[in-house]
Amino acid sequence: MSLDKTALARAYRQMKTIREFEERAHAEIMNGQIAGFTHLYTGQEANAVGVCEHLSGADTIISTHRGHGHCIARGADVKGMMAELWGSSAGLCKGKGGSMHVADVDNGILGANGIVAGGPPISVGSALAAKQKGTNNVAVSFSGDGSVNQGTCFEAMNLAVVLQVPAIFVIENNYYSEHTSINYAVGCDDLKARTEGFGFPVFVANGVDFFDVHEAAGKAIEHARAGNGPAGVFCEQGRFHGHFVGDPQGYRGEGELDRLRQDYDCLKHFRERVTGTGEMSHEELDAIDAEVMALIDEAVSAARAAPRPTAADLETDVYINYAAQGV
Amino acid sequence: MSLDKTALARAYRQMKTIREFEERAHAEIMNGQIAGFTHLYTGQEANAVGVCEHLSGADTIISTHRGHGHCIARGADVKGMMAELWGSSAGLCKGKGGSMHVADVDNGILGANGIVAGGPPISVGSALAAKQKGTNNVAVSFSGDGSVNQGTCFEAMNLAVVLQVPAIFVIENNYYSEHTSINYAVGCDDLKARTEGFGFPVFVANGVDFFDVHEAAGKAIEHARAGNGPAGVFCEQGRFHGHFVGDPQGYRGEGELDRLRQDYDCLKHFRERVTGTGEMSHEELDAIDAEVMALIDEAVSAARAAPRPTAADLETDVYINYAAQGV
Amino acid sequence: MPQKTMRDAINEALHQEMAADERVFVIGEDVAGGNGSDGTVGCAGGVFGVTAGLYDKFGPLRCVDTPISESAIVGAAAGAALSGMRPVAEIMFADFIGVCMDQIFNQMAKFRYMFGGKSRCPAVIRFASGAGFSAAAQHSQSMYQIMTAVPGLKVVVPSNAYDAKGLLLTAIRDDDPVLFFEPKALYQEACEVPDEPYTIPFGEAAMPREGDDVTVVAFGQMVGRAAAAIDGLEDQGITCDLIDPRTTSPLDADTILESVKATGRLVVVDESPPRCGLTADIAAMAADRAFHSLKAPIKQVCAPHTPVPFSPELEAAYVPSVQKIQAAILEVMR
Amino acid sequence: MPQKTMRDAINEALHQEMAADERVFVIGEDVAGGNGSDGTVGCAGGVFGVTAGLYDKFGPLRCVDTPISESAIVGAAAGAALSGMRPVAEIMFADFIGVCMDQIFNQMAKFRYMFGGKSRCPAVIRFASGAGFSAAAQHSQSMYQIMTAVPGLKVVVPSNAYDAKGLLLTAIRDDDPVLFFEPKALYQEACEVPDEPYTIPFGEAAMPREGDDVTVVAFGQMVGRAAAAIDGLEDQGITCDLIDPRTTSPLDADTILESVKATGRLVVVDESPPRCGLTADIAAMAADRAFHSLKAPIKQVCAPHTPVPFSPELEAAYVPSVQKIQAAILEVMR
Ligand SMILES: Cc1ncc(C[n+]2csc(CCOP(=O)(O)OP(=O)(O)O)c2C)c(N)n1
Ligand SMILES: Cc1ncc(C[n+]2csc(CCOP(=O)(O)OP(=O)(O)O)c2C)c(N)n1
Ligand SMILES: [Mg+2]
Ligand SMILES: [Mg+2]
Repeated sequence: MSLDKTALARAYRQMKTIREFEERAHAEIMNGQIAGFTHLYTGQEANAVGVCEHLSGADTIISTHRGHGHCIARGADVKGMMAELWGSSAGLCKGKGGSMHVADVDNGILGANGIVAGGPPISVGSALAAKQKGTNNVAVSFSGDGSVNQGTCFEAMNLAVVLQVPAIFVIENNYYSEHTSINYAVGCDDLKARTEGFGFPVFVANGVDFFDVHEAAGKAIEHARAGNGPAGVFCEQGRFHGHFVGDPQGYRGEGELDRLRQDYDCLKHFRERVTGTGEMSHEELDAIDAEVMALIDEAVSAARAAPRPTAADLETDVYINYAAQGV
Repeated sequence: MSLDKTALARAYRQMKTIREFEERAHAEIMNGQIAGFTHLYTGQEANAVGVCEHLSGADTIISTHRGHGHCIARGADVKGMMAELWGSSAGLCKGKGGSMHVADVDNGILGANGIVAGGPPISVGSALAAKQKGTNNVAVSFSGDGSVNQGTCFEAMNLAVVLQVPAIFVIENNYYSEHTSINYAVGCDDLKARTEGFGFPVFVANGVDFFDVHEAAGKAIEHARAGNGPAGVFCEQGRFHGHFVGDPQGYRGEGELDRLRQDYDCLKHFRERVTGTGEMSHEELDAIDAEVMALIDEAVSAARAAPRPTAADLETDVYINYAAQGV
Repeated sequence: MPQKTMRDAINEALHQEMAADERVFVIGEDVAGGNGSDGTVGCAGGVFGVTAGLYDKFGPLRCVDTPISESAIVGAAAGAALSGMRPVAEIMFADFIGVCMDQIFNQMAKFRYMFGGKSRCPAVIRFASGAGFSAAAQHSQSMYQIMTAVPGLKVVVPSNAYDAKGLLLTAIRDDDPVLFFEPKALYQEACEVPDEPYTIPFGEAAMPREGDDVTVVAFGQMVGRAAAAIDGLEDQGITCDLIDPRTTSPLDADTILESVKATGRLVVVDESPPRCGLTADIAAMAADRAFHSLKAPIKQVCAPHTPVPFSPELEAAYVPSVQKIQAAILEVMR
Repeated sequence: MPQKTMRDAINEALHQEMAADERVFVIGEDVAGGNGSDGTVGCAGGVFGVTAGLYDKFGPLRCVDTPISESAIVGAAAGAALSGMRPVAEIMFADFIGVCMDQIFNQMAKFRYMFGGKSRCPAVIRFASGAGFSAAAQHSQSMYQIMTAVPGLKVVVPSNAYDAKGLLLTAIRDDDPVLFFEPKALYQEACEVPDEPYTIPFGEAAMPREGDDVTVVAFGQMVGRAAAAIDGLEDQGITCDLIDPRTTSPLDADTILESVKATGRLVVVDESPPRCGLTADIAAMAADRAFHSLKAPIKQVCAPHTPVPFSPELEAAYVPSVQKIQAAILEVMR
C-alpha cells in the first residue's frame, strides 16, 4: 500500500499530535493542573495512527484506559479532549468522563474505557450492527498485552468468529500490564498463535514502524470489510512513560527507557524513512511540528480558560428520557 | 496402563452406578418425584470414571450442572445424592443444594455448579493450594463443549499456566450446549488446538471407550502431578438424554439418539472389551449390575422415606460463625 | 379480549416490534436453537420459549444465537445499540448477571454520563427471574433489587401478562438501557392481553387494589400474592391500596407517597433478601417523605438473608407467602 | 502509640498474619509487581502499595501475581480457601467487581448453604473503594452497599487505620468469605495503631461521638465527615451519637436501634447513590423497629442517582459534604 504525500503528511501530523498532546498532558499533570489517573500513549503513536488511517465514516473504534492516542487518531477534537482532561464543561464529555472516558460516539469513537477488556465485546456489537445494516463498516477494538487475559476479550473474539462480523482486534504489546511483564502474564509462548486459535488471521507489525502497522492493519481491515469475519493486528512497541503518570517503574531494566526513546521512536523512524526516500523534507515535517505545537498550546490555553461545570450539571446526562416522576 | 481385575470391576461398577442413578432419576422426574432442573449424564459415564479412577486423597474435582456422574465417580455417597435430589434433609447437602449443587468438599468434591464455567477458576485455586502445601495433589475441573466459550474458563486456563499449578481441564464434548451444536458455538475448527494455545498439553480420548479416557487422563494427571503445570483432557461422547429432563431435542438429527444408544454406549463397549479379552466374564459383570440395581433401589426407597427439611432449617448454614448481633 | 400467558404476551411484543422496526433484533443463548446441528434451526426459542418463532420469521441476523458468553452478549447488545440498532438481549436466568455485570453496570449504564450526554444506548436485556421452580441458589434470584441501585439503568418488573407486553414495547422504544425482569413463575399465568401493540409508560405504578387502611407495595411475583392477601382480609373489614410500581427505576414515588399519606400504614413485599433491597428502599422513602402521616411501623415482608434453597419445602418457606403478607398487614393494623 | 496510615496499618496486618499463619497468602494483580520483567520483582506491592514488602518476605508462592483476570483471581481464592488455605485476594478498584461478580456472589457466598453447611471458604477479598481522586465513573464506586445485599458474605468498611488493622485480622481469621472495602481516600490518613496484632469483632459498631439529639450513622469515608459535621454543630447546642457500623454485614442493629430509641432522630450518611443502598437499609430498619421513638423524618444523606463524575468540582458536589450532613441534622432537629 503506497501512500501519497497528503496521506503521509496527515499520518505524521496525527502521530505528532498524539505525541505532543501526551507530553503536554504529562507536564500539566506534574504541575498539578490535571486531576485523576492518566495513562499516556507516548511511544505507541504508530499503532493508533497506522490502524485508524484506514477508517472513516461509520467505522468505529473502542479504546482503553490508555485512550488519548486512539481517539486522536480516529479524529477526536483535540481541544475538546484537552478541555476534557481539565474537567471543563467545554470538554468533549462535559468534564464528566475525563481521560479514561474520552468519547465521540457520533464520530466513531465508542470511548476510552477504564475497565480492562471492557471494549472488545462492545466492538463486536458495533461490528454486528454493520453486518445487520449491510454496510461494509468495520469495528476496531484496541487491547493491551495485559487485557488479552481478561475473559471478556476471549469471549468477544469467539463471538466475532461465530457471527462472522467485521471486528478487528488490535493487540498492542507494550510489554507490560501495569508493573507486570507479558512474559509473566501471558502464560503461553506465542500470543499470536493463541489468538489465531480462535479462528481468525492475525497480522503482526513492528509497532515502531508506522508503515508496517499501516500495512498489517490494512490487510486485517480489508479481510473484515470483504465479509470474511474478524481479523487481528498485533503490534509490539514499548511505552515511554510509566503505566500512569507517577509510576516509579521499578520493573524497567537498566537503561530500558533511554533505549526506548533512543532507538524505538516511531516519529524519528517515520522522519528518517520519508526523508530518506525523499517523499517528504525535514522542512515540511518541521512545519507540521510547529503547527501541532501551536495547536496543543492553543488547546491548553483554551482548556485553562474554559468554563467549569457546576453542581447544576451533576444530575444531567444520566438518562436520555426521564419518566415524569424521575427516580 | 493396564488395569487389574479389581480396578476393572471398580471402574465398571462406577460407570454402571452412574448409568442407573441417572436412568432412575429420569424415571422419578417423569413421575413428578423430583423437583427442579436436572441434567443427566447418561452416555458420558466413561469420561467421569476414566478420569476419577486416577484420583484419591486430597485430589479434588469440580463439576458442572451435569454433575451426578462426576460426583459418583469421585466417590460421593449415592444414597446421600439420591436423597439430595429428593430435597431431603438427609441429602448430601441437607436438601439445600439439589441436583445442581451436589458436593462433598471434605472428600474432594468441590461441587456441581449451576453456573457454566463457574468451576475452572475455583479448581485452579485448589491446584494452587496443592502447590503451596507442597503435596502432589491435582485439581480437576470438568467443562462442557459449551462452557469453554465462557470467559472464566479461558482466564482459569491462562492463570493455571502462569502459576504452573496442577490443574486438569477435562473438556467433555457431548456435541451440544443446550440446543446449540459445538459446530456453531465454538468458532474455530479445532478446539484442541485453541486450548493448547494457552500453553499446556491436551490429551484426546474417545469418550465411548473407558480405556482410552483412562489412558489420556492418566497422562494429563501424571504431567500435572510431576509438577509440569496444567494439562487437558478432551473427550467426545454424546449424551443420551436431552439437555435437561423435558427437553424436546429438536436439534437432533434423524435417528441420532438411537444411533448413540446403539453404537456409542460406553457400558456396552466396556463389557465387550473385557469379556473379549477374558479379563472379566459376563457373569461377573451381571453380578455387578445386580448389586448396582439393588443399591439404586435402596437409595430411592431411602430417599422417599427420608426426613424432610422444615422451616427451621431455612436460615442455618449461611455462615459458619455468626456475629453476636446476627444480620 | 383474548387471554394470553406472560410468555406469549412477551413473545407477541417481540414479534410485533421486530416487524415494525428493523433495527430491533434479539440475541442470546438458544434464542433460536439448533444452530450447527443436524436438527431444526429455531427449535428452541429460548429455554423458556419466549423467543419462539422469531428465527423462522426474521432469520439469523435478527434472531442471533450465541455461545455461552454473557459478557460478550451484553457487550454486543451495548455496541450494537451505540451503533444505531435496538437489541433485545436475553440472559436467560437473572442469576447469570454475575458473569456479565461489568458490561451492564460499568458500561451500558454509564456511557451516556461518562460521554457527557452524547450517546444513546437503547438496549434491552431480558432475564427470567425469581424463585418458584426448586431451581436452587443459582437459578432463582430476582436481582432487580441490586440493579435498581445502578444509576443509568431503567429496571422493569412486570407482574402480569398485560403489563409485560406494554412495558416491553416501551422498553424497546426507550432510548436508555433497560433491564427487563420476567418473573419466571408467572410465564404460564394468563390474563387479557390485546392483540394490537400498546405501551405502558415507565415510572407509573399500577394500583390493582384500592383501600383505606394500609398501603401495600409489592413487586413482580409478589403482586399476585399481595392481592390474594388483601382479598383474604376483606371480611375482617380491612381494605388496602395495593401498588405495583412496575418499574423500580424510575420509581413512581408520588403514587406510593400519596397512598401512604392517606392510609398512614405501609407494608412492602418482595421476594429478595432483606438487606439493601427494594423493601428497604420504599420503606426508607416513606420514613422520610411521608413520616408525619405514619401511624404504625413500616413492615417489610421479604425473603430471609439466605441463598434460595432447593428443597420445595424450604423454597416455600423462603418466598413470602400470602399468610406472611397478611400477618404484616394485621400487625400494622394493631 | 505510633501513628500509622491506613495503608501501613493494613500492610502491617498482612505481614503479621502471614508470619503467624502459613496458610495465609495474598493474590492479585501486581501485589508483587515486576514479574517477568528485567527490573525488580516485588517493585509494586499493589497499585496503592498496600502489599508492599510481602514478596520480599514471603516469596512468590505467598505473594502471588496474576494476569488481569479477576474472575480467575476470585475463583482461585475461593478454591484455595475450600482446600484449606486462607487467601487474601486483591481486586484493586472495587468497581472491578463487575468482571468477577459471579465468583463472589454465586460461588463463594453460596458454597456453604448450597453444600448443606459442609464447607468453609475462609477467603478475604480486598478492594480500594470510593470517590475522592477524580478517578471517574469506573474507578470511584463504593460497591459495599451492593454486596451487603448478598447472603453468605461478610462485608467490612473501616473508617480509620486502627479499625482497618483490627478488622482485617478478624477477616483473615474468619471462616466465612469476607469482602473488605478500603476507602482509598483514607489510605493516607493516620491515627494511633498499636504495633502488636489485635482483632475487632464483626458486628460491633464503634461510636466515635456520643450525644442526645440525633443518631448519625455513617460508613467508611463518611465517618470522618459526619464527625466534623457533628463537631461543628456543638456550639449550636446540638449533640449527636455517631455510629460507625464498621461491618455492614453482619450489622450491629442493636447499637443503632438503642441510639435511635434514645435520640428519636436518625440521619444516615453514605457516599453511594440512594436507591437500595445502606442509607435506605438503616432507615428502613429504624422505621420498623424504632418507629415508636421517632420524632422526625429519617434523613438519608448520600450521593445522587448518577455515576461518579470526573471533574473535581462535580465530584465534590457528588460526595456528601460536611455541610450537607449538617443540613440534614438541622432538618431533623427542626
Ligand atoms: C478489569 C480491570 N482490571 C484491572 C484494571 C487496572 N488496570 C488498568 S490498566 C491495567 C494494565 C493494562 O495492561 P495492558 O492491557 O497491557 O494495557 P497498557 O496499560 O499496557 O496499555 C490494569 C491492570 C482495570 N482497569 N480493569
Ligand atoms: C453462565 C451461565 N450461562 C448459561 C447457563 C445455562 N446453561 C446451563 S447448561 C448450558 C449448556 C452447557 O453446555 P456444555 O458446557 O456443553 O455442557 P453440557 O450441558 O453439554 O454438559 C447452559 C447454556 C448457565 N447455567 N450459566
Ligand atoms: Mg501493556
Ligand atoms: Mg455440551
